[in-house]
Amino acid sequence: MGFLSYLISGISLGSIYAIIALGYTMVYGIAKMLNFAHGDVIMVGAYMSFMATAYIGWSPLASVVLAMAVCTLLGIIIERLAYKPLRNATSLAVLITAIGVSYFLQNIALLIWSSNPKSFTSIISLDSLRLFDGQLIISSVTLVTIAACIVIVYGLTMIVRYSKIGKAMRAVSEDKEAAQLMGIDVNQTISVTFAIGSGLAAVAGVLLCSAYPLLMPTVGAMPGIKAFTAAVFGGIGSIPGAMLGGILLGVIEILGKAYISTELSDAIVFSVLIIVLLVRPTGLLGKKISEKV
Amino acid sequence: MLKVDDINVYYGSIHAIKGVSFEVEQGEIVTLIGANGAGKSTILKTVSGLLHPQTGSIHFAGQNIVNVPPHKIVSQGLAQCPEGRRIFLQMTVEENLEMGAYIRLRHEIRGAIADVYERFPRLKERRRQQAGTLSGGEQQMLAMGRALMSKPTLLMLDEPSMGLAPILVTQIFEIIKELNQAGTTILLVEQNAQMALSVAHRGYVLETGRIILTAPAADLLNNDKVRKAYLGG
Amino acid sequence: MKKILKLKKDTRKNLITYGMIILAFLIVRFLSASGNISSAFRGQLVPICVYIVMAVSLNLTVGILGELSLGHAGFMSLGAFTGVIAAIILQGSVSNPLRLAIAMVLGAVIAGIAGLVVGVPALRLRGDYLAIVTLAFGEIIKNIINTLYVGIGENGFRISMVNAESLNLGERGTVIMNGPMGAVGIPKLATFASGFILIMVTLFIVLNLQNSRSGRAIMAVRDNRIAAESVGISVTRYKLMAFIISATLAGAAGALYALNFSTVVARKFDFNTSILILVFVVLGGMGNIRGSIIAATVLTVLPELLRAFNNYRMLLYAVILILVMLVSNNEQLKNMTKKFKGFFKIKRPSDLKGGTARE
Amino acid sequence: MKKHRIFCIALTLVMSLAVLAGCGTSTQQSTAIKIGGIGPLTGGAATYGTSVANAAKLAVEEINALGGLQFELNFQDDEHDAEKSVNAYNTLKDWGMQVLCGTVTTTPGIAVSAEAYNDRIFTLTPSASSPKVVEGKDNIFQLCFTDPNQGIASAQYIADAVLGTKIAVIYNNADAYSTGIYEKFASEANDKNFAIVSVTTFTDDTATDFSVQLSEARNADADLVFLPIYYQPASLILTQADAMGYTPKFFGVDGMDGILTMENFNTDLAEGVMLLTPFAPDASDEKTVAFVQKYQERFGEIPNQFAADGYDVVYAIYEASKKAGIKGDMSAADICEKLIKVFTSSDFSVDGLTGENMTWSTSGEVSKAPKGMVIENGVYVGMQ
Amino acid sequence: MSSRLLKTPMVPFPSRAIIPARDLDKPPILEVSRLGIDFGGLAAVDDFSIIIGRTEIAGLIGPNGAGKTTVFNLLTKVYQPSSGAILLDGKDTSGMNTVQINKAGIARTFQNIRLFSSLTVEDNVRIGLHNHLNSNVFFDIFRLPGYWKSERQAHQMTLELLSIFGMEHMIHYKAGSLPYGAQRRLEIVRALATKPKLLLLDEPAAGMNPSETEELMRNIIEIRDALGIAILLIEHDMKLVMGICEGIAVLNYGRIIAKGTAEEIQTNDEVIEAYLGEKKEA
Repeated sequence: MGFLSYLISGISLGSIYAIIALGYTMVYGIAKMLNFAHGDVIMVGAYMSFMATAYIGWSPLASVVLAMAVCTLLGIIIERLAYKPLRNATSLAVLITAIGVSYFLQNIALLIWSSNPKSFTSIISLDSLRLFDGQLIISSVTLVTIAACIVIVYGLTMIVRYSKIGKAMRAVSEDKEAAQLMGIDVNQTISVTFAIGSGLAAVAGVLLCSAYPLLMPTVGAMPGIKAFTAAVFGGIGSIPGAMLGGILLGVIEILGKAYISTELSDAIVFSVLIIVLLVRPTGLLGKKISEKV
Repeated sequence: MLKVDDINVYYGSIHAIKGVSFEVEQGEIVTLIGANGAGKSTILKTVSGLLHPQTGSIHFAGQNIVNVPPHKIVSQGLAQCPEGRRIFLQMTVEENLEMGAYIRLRHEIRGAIADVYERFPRLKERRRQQAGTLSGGEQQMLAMGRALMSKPTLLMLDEPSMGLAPILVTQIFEIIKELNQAGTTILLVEQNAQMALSVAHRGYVLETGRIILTAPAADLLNNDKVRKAYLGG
Repeated sequence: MKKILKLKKDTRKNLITYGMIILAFLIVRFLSASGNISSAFRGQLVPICVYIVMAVSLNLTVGILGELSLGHAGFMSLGAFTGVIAAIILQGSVSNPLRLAIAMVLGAVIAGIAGLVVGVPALRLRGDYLAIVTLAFGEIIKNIINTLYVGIGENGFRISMVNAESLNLGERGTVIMNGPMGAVGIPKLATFASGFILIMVTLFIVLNLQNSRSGRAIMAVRDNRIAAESVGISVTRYKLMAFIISATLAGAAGALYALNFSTVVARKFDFNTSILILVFVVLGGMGNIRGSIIAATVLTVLPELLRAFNNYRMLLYAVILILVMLVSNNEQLKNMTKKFKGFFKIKRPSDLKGGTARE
Repeated sequence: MKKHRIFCIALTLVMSLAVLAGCGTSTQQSTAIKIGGIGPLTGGAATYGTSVANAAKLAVEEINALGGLQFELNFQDDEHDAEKSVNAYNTLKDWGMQVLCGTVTTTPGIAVSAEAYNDRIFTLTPSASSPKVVEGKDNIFQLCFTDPNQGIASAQYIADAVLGTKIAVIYNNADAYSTGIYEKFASEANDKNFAIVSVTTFTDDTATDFSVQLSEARNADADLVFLPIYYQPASLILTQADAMGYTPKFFGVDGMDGILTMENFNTDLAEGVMLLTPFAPDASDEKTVAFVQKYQERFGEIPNQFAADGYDVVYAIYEASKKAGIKGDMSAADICEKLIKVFTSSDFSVDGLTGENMTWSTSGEVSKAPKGMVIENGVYVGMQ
Repeated sequence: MSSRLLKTPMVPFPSRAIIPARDLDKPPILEVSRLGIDFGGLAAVDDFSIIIGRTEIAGLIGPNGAGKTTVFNLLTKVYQPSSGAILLDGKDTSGMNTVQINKAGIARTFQNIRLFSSLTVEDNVRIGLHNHLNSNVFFDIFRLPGYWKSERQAHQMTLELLSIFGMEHMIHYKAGSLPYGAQRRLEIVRALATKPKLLLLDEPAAGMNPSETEELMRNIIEIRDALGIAILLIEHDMKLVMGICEGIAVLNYGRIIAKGTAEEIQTNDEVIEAYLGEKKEA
């Protein structure tokens, strides 16, 4: 039973990583940039939801909508102001700018919400699921998180595969210039991608803080890095890859803690990552890069 | 129909296009010929809005399109089939065509696709295939078909013969002629000057960013200087 | 004299770089001797030297070899703790400068070996995948050092992963590394002069390497891997060479860093420090050694100068970072500042030549 | 090339500014005693530094309002990093600091105290609790308990009150404070009437999911979980234990203080949690009530233990300065010797928020009684 | 040679008749037999056999996508062949990688130019000389005499090589900033710097105007004559191919459909059908 409950904890944590990783992966796929500020958008989303429920007294669902709206807008603004002017710059220049944006968001959050941690009230207030005579308890947050992850991955896959904007995203991700010649507004498409990624970040933030109810300006930093790792693990640019990578990372983290060592859990996670990348150099579901000679 | 007036284009500090002017009339095939690096592709990219001229104006159907973003220029009826085909290799043939009609309404797309399939039956056979698996000639057909999807009044073709075997080159130029006869105005950029001049009505000769010569295509074919420099005669 | 003027452009550029460092050293020395220097600046001299070496060595990997590394601080960490262990073990047996030198050399060697161990598998990967492996390496190092207890006592040199007591050092033993508490009681051996020497050695190695057969091979691998192979250059060998030299220098810098503070913890050398150094490299210009030196100096001093702004300090730092990136990388903004820059700029034909290399 | 030039100009500017910053200081002598403060105001540990800085500011304002001895406070950020902390220290030295209140956290504290020892600047740290901070440095004093002392006291308390027989420990193995308490607690436990049945750890990077640690504790049948950690991860542990239906006793140390005042925290979760803390914001003594009220008015938050420490540090320096007859125009070294003498004299004691009759040994450690508290109905109640 | 035989290449080694007479008494530089590779089940090159003489200039032509560049990649081991054997100067090359192949004597250029574009012309050539310079990383870093000697040597050789195309004056230019034609020529110089026995040129005339192409043809013959090496080239410009190639192989769908001299190829029905599209005069 212990194993099962660890596995479920792992999947739950992994689902959150997966939702964050989706944001990384989508933005990477289209703009070929690592948006290191993504983790901090999560933090903003969580604060928004917190403010709406704790200060204004909104319903949890409404607070999620608000968080998504704010983060979507934030994503678009960040993209327009900080990344768009660097469309033709090297990817490293954009990476450094993203790190600047990350510092900026963290420090502005520090000024607005102070460094004092806040306890986040879970937006999910359903009862836990008790199985096997209460030996296995699965909290409602876990269930909702896993469900949300599945729904989001399914939805995104459908959007990218069949919708007009999704096809435009794929076209832009393959060849920006050719896409423009088709009449696709590349800037708008990238903005939409950022908007979707940031909206997802808000969901991830709310779920993260519902499961682990501690809210600080730095709350997004570590999950951000882990999710970035997960995205690469699964094969960056691939939507199912992000989901797989995220969930595996969560599961390895929890099982590593449970069966090997709590002290070395990070070392275990990152070692597995290195080994996997050595065997599959482009991640689990990453496309093989074939260089044309 | 298209009137380019004294444009200057820079790549960073390099003066790539130096005061180029030319015109394309309704129903014509006009070709720009010149050696590699003469600035042919740069001109097309400037017309379609991918590059911006420092000075000069470009009028299409009476409207100045300098500084209009490329995706808006497409919706005015100006399509470009870029150099190197640039099809979306990871999308299917049909999806590629749909992208070509991105600015059209949903119900218009079906008809447009049918038209393209009619012209290029090979594409219909391979509609579900990933574009990356097509052969070079098929990819060029797809690229042209995709450009036609937006129902352009002016079609710009950038090196359609590039990298194709002679037999396919002939086929492609046949299609260009057909398209023109069906009413599409064509601006053609080619290195294969012989072929280009054999289908075009008029031609401009470019050298290092300048137009040095303009005449009806037949005259250019017989021009000694042109023959020597570009036709290997 | 004539000969110097006729030197090749690269050589002239390198001499300017050396000259700049020597001049800066002399000026600071002079000001310091005449008491015209603030404590805040004096206290930063060694860290500045360390960050310069870190930036120059990372530039070897990122700029000259062209591989993104997000774990450079991991090598610094290994060098730091190795250096501390060496310095404490040698306490009393050799003179301080020698002790510092040995600590730095040992730190460099261990970091270099780690560079080899990480490099052999990692360098098979490309781009972002290599980056994530280096990031992972840095995190693993941090995690392991946090659980490491090292000491020297009556049973000699002992290592444990349980706790300090299990080292069984006896009454007069010294715990050198105490798990998450890191190393404490480090002798402060680092001096500005030693930092200066380390920079000069680093420059000597990196600049000489850059303008040589081996260095050209490394740059060839960066510019075009397939072409490099086609002319008979072993990609793995030169990638590894650059990576190991880079790690080695970072190790020496780490030892110098650790021996400047009385305590050092593994947490210091985390992802954020790696990123910080990467920022120096990118801002200074990829492959541009002098740029790295200047960027490392400016960005190390900048947060301290912003202290006057109190709570807005780090916010301003972030804004400055973003703005600098935008201004230096955006075509339009560049053009806007062109006139201003033209004021200082002497046109050189070489700039024009380089102009067409446009991606 | 172009980038170069900008940088060259910037470098010159920076250099001259940095150098100029050195001139002009130390010429001006005001009569107020310059107290420097160092702690994290940004980054992950910002909450501790901010609390100390706020409370110290409050204390200085109060003291200055009394007339008499005047203080001037300059609090600098160190981002919980030794290097930045030494930078902050040097900046304060340039400013003319005469007494140091700091640093707030341990690792920077060790680095800075070594500097302050060399420079002979009297230092009283509010909360850097490792014995390494004061060890071998006669002019460095602590206002908080040392970590080993907390470990010993916790073991003693649990044993004496027979709070549990099977103890599980969850601690932060990337944190000096947490590890320090745990190690002493573990070695103390050997000859006590309880057994440590499960020891698990986490780091700041993995401080999200505690299901494994809690499951192990439960599987080992632990009836008490000892948490020598700060209240932020503790709040997560309490929440997750509740979700899994695991209800042992929880025993914390002074880092646990703050859990009740954490914004929006469901205090039901902390019901029955025991902790050793020198300070409780809802204590009813006059001093605490006044302090909490003022602090809340001024900063909009309920002060935690760190704030109380910061407040006490300033008052301790104030009391000692009065006693030693210190004036603002004395040199830092003179002040240092005088304050050492007062602090280590047998007749000097301070009544503060964090303890009555605080006295200091020559080693720099404070002597005060820890208060055992238990949370009942959302408030601290003395544990007896 | 009958066309029937060409269509069904049953013979592992083609007739030696296409090797120029002057090379007949020497062992051939390259013998390739039944070389093949498939990408995901699709045979990109199949049953490819060819012999090239010591000082021969040979051509490989065929429609786009026929697998010409793939043959180059197989010869230089960018791809490992899934079948067949390559003998270079009589030595089996199986198990060699790209680097070893180059050291063994094959150098190449690329269809899409692959220069070290951020480096100078001189550096590009010096990198080509890499394996012929006697220095190592210690000499380099500590500037020991070995370094100075090898640098002097490199400079001298670089100038000599660049003089083939009269490019000495461009020595300090950035390779990426050169005009297109000069880039192609620099790539050839760089390949020559590795002192190959066999030089592979992938579309050397692409992007050149007719007069440039004519000059290139002269240069290629000069190189062959001066260095006594063999050259195998891929080219679409029939004038160049027919003009200088002594033996020509035509590839279609990964298979050789014809081999022979220029005249033989131009009159081969299958070639005309697959490739030329119409009968052309030389």
